[in-house]
Amino acid sequence: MAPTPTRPYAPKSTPKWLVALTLVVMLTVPFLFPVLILFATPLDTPAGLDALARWLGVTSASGRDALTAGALLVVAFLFLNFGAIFSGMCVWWERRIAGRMQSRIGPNRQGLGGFLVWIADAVKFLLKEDLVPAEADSLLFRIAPYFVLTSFALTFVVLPFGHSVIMADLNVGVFYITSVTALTVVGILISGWSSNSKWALFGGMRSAAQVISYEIPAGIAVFIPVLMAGTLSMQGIIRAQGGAPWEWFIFRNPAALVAFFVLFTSQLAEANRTPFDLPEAESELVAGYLSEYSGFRFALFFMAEFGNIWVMSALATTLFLGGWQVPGMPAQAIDALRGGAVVPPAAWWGWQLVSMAVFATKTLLLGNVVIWLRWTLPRIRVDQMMTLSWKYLVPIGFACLVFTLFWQLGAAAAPGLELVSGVALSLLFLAIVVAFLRRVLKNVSDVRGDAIDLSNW
Amino acid sequence: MQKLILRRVNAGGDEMLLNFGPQHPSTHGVINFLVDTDGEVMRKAVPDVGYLHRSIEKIGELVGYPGFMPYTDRIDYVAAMFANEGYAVAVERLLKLEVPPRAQYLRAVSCELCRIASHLVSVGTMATDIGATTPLVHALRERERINDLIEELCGARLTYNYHRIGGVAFDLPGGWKEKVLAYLDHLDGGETPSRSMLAEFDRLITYNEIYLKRLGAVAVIPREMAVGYGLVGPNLRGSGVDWDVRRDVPYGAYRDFKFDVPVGRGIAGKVGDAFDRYWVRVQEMRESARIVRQALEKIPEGEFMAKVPRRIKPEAGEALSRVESARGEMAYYVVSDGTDKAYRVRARTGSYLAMGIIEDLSPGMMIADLVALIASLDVVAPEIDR
Amino acid sequence: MASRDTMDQNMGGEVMLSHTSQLDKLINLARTNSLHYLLFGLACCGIELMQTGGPRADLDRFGAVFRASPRQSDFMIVAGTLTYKMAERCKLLYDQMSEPKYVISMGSCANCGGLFQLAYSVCKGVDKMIPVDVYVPGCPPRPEALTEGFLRLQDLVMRERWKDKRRRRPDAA
Amino acid sequence: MTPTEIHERLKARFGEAVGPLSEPKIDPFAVVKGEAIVEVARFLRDQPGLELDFCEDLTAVDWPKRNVVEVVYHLFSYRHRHGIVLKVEADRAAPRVPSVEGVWKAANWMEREVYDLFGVEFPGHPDLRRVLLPDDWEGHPLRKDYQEAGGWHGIGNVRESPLVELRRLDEVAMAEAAKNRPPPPPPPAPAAPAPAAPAAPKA
Repeated sequence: MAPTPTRPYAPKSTPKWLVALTLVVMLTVPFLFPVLILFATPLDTPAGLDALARWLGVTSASGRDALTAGALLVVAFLFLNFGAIFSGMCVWWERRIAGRMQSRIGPNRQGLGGFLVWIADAVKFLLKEDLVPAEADSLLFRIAPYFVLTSFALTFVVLPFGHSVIMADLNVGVFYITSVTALTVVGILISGWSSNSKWALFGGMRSAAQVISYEIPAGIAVFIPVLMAGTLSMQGIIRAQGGAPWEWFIFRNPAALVAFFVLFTSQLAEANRTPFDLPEAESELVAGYLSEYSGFRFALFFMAEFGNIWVMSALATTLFLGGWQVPGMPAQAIDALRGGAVVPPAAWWGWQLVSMAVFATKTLLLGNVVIWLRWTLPRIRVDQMMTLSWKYLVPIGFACLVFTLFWQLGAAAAPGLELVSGVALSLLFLAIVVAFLRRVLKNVSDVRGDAIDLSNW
Repeated sequence: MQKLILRRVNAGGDEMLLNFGPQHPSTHGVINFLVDTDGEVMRKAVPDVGYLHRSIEKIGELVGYPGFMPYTDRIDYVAAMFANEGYAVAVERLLKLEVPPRAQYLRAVSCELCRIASHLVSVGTMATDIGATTPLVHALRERERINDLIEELCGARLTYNYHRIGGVAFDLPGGWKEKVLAYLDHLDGGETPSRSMLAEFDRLITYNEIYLKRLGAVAVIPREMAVGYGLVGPNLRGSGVDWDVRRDVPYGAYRDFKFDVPVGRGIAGKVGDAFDRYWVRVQEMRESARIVRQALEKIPEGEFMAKVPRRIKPEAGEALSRVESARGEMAYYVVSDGTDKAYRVRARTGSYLAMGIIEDLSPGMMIADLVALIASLDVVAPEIDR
Repeated sequence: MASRDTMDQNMGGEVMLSHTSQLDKLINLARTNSLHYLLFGLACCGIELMQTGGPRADLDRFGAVFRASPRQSDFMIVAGTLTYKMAERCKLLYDQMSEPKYVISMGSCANCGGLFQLAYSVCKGVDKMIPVDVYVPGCPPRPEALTEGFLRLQDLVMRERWKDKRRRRPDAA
Repeated sequence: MTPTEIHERLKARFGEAVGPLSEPKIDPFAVVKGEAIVEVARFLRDQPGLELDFCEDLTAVDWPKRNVVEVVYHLFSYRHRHGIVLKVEADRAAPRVPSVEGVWKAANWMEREVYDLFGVEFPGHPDLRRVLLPDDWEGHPLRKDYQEAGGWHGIGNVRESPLVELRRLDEVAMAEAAKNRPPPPPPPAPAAPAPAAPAAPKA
């Protein structure tokens, strides 16, 4: 046998082709699907489909139906891929952030800054053996990931991306989203039960208790913006807000500020993120309901979990943080740019892009907070989790709801009320953020900088 | 074994037997707990140890007195310095050997550095078991620097083999003192305690609200129980017993140092809860830093190794040594029959007895609390199994 | 006795180095950069394993993160002394891992029993129970040594075909 | 109190059951009759002025020459900071020593360990079973006459020299190479390589 060649391990910079590849992926993939979604959404309206049918020369009713189905498929494909790619990149981003917070480096050998690590993970998971334990309930074990994935994918139907960029602006959008997210718990419960592992069972049970408990405060908190906007439609709720912070629901009503935190906490719990990661608590339940999953089924769970960061952040942005509202450009003004043509003018497209950017920025900032929390906080215990939900969040949510009812009456009587509250609360919030940043800077200087010490290495 | 336990815990109805370990992220090595649960609440957790029983006591009878020293490292790999010291002290008592003062100071310095390193791992893993991953990595980062220092002193990062019968293996390397002092300033801040890594650690995790809630009034070990079950070290002090071998039965150079012994005060709930044990460890790191500063300041010149015969052959007899290890009082019981091999070597370790308390403490606790209990007792698998 | 004879020959006992096509190379590139390891600290080496995952050595740089469940792990770092009492559990854990799977034996105890040749309760080498791909010597090995071992494993993964590492049906000879 | 004083009080209370204090070598000890050990233990723990509340160590030493297994108790008092060493001698063939688990809870696990490694029975112990070794382990390894069984459950306890395996691999590789080699040049003559070289591509 010839001596096996060994790689020289001397440190070297990333090869140029790899840098180029990373940059190409980095600059295209994250933007590819939002842009495709942007172009696809006008198609997904009856008028757009009519135009498409005319252009293709389809006249028969069945042909028209096929065209509708095809367009839906295309749009669904785009949204699902957006979710998958977002969760992939979120894994990378989270690992980098974790590295930074823990004085480590994080992945850095897979392309520039380790950016391609999520692709490597995805390919590997795809190729791993798909184990089904002999004692497991094979059918349920196999279908459980699809429940979770379906629930995750279905939320994208009503999640807005921009001014007109939404798959379907249902008039019961908020209601719809609360119902489909509840499907996750079915998948988790099935996976926990069917694995025939005690850890998985514990995870499944914890998850069921947790998600069902936190649906209630989340549901109540969601109804505060609904009350303020007077509609259940996601776009309607955003349109009832404005671009400037004092026009956002979160600051227009003191109860909404509280309700935002109630919703955010409940969303964390529903997405099984720290400090509510009890169902998959590593130090207690090994990997919880995921204990027996391997290969791509595990990856599906994983994808849904990280994709949920987007879903929860986008929901909170929509309901409380003004959604895609561009400061200084009212939604009606963008409507007016639309014109009657089938293909809207370039200015309209431009404002769509801007609104998408605004929405994505808010969502990603919130998603970052979720990631920070994960690497900062310890986990709470299962009884504390229940206590928090039933003894604190639910009563607080109800109080906010009642307060909002009276607030709305007051706001109707005194139109300046909301503006005063908005300005005051947003200034207060700004002050809190500034104080927080100063505290962080002081802490960093207290430990004489936070650079990674590699001197002796 | 499982059948046996099943019979003992009388399983039936809604109960479930859970095999917690031996490969489990939070059992700190290979320990198995047979947990009888009713939902999240435990009926009983029976520890099943021995997965790392490496026959060290038997080996002690087969190799000579100096030859056993490397094996003592493996009795407690997180704080190997103490295991070295305990054995060395026991054999020195058998030999009636006087250790030079410089060696005693070097032992104190190395042990206290090792205590900091060990407690860092302990508090870090505690945080990890409660669900916060970052504190452990920060603790490891600090531990790396202690490892560097100790490596410079004795050439090893983990299994030091630094103490020898009659002294220590190496003298201080040049410039080492300054490095240690610089590191200690970094660790506890020196004159400005708020500008230190320990203060940052406190800000990061110790006084975190969730953390206090998770550990406060959980796994409370009352004073009498702690004494009766033979808990030692931080576990005993966490229960409010003001006892430290270094201060109360001083050995080596510890007579010369001034330091406080932190005792659990029930900050987060009751005296003797998991948080007290954790808190005692955090405070002990500060005290250890104090001791190292004093020792480096006062270290006398002279020999670092006593005159020891090449073949160590104590006369027949027996001796017990007591040292305050990071995991509490560590006692070596060495019996000699006059030959150059020990007739019996016995290491009495804190973790082994700490495991004994779990079975009686566990009924009614939740699974998450069991994790907190194990972490707060700071057990290390080889110290249990030897 | 779980020796070479009784071990399932299809389960990665022998390392097969074979010609790899371009697609295999891409697949292997992905696999090498996403090797997740099973947290299996047995003894002293477990602490060094922790340190290797820690700030300085940081295995996460190579895309290796730890997993608590063997099902999701790609390789297992046997870090420390394997006793008889633990040996069967170790085999069980290995069997629970999903293919393709690898084993790094870390430290002298895992390699051959190391310091504990005189012990009555220590299994003299983890390869008596499970096939080992990379041996890392040292007692305990430093994080650098383990990192080197990991890079060797990456080399190994890079040079073999993923297809050959799939688990076959027991009847397909 | 010094060990001598404690011993005097013991002697006064129990008389013959407590043997003389050994001549003070390093740690003086007293040998106690096995039947009396529980009473002695309770007395030491509860008696005001003694209050040896900490069972620091409980272990055993095997003495085949004297045909006894000594169980050694190291006791200590946190309040009075004094201690004493007691020993109980048991017959090697069937060592039985009453359990002091009821006096010091700490004795529970230590007695289990002694049972496991020395085979000493402790009547009165609530849960006497092996602790460190597997349940089906044979023998008590810290006895001086313990013979290693040579492995456990079919796992051998010796490790063959790596050279043996390397040599085997070498032979396999050589056999493989011999098989793959083109048919050997007919006579091993010095001129043979020249005709053999063109034959290689054909094969």
